[in-house]
Amino acid sequence: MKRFNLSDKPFDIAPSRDALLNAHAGAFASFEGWVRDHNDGRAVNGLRYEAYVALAEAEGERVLDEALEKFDIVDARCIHRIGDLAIGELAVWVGVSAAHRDAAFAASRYIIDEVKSRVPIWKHERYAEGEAGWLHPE
Amino acid sequence: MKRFNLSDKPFDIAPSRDALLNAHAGAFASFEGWVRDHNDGRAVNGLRYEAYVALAEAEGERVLDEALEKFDIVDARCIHRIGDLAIGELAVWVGVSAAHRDAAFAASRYIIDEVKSRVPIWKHERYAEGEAGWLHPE
Amino acid sequence: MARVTVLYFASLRDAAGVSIESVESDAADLGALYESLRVRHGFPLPIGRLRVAADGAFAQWSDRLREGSEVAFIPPVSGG
Amino acid sequence: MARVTVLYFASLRDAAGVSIESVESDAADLGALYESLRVRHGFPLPIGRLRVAADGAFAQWSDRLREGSEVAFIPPVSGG
Repeated sequence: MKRFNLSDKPFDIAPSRDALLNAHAGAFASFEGWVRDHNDGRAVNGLRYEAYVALAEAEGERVLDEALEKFDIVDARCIHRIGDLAIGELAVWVGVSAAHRDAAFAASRYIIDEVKSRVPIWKHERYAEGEAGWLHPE
Repeated sequence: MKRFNLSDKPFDIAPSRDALLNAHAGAFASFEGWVRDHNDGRAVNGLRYEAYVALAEAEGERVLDEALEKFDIVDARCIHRIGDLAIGELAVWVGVSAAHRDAAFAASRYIIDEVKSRVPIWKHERYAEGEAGWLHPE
Repeated sequence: MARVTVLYFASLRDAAGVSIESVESDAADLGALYESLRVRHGFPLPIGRLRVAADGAFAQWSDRLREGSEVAFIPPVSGG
Repeated sequence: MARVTVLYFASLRDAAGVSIESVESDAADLGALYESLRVRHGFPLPIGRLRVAADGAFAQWSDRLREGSEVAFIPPVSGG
């Protein structure tokens, strides 16, 4: 079963969240990344996420496997949008269920940090002043 | 506007989450506490939350005010159930929006920790083996 | 002497058998009030594990009883 | 000489003007392949800021070119 998924259109969180809830899991932590109207002080009109799909899916799955090994959690999922997104759209969602909240928080933080730093997905922002550019953080 | 609320029946997360999302907030972290089927190795059939309502509302609001002061967040909410809950019911929800995820994670963790340790809400568990008891952690 | 309303929650209510009672007391402060009620009701929790509130706000054990106020003893909470 | 398919993403694709090309190269390893393509396309990113993948899995710069494999240069990611 795949725990990491790319989505080329807006997705509903509910089915993935519901799949994580069960009678043994007392704690559920989630994180959502939204398209903001600004970045580094510049007004943003919208953005595009591009992925190297085959590698992104494999690497995303690896991140979730690592989270399940490192932390005492019940289950975890991550969905990342690709394609064109408008301001206020959901870009990425992470959900983690666990018996206790320490592990749920730690694992959700681990997953979003690793996904953002390792999974080959690139962000192209369109600025209100007309320019556009790829973000390749140092 | 009240950011902390007690609910004596099952509540829908969606309106509170939606109220926290806005064009300036790129990050949203949330935590949910669910009624598990066990606690400290004992099978649990269900539980009851009792609150000192006036003080719980005031102290819960204070926790959220503190979170807004301590962390660089946009907004935060917490809802806690009281009354009788069955296994698998949502007991508490925390949601935090922020420009960046560091603050969103830190504030949601702060809020759930403080609510659980300071807000006068008591948990009464009914065990499968027939006993029942109030939880007054050391 | 002061007359106060005392609220009991959770295990304290189970021990007292009531959730609210009116008490006339010459206790010097809220801590002494708890100790006298602990003797009367056989409360299992020592004062060190409780907090105290008066009129809907957390208070100090050394606070004096105010005529007509509402006092609550707060057992360790188990929220969430 | 080995013939490989090279994939370009994000700013590398913008610089190359194509997202995929077939390359015949005598480069000793994947690092040398990037350096030769960097000269040809004028890529702004130095090799130290990239990772490299071969056939859908991360690889080492010192890996040799395999005939018929698919090579991708991975600019710093900006997910989320």
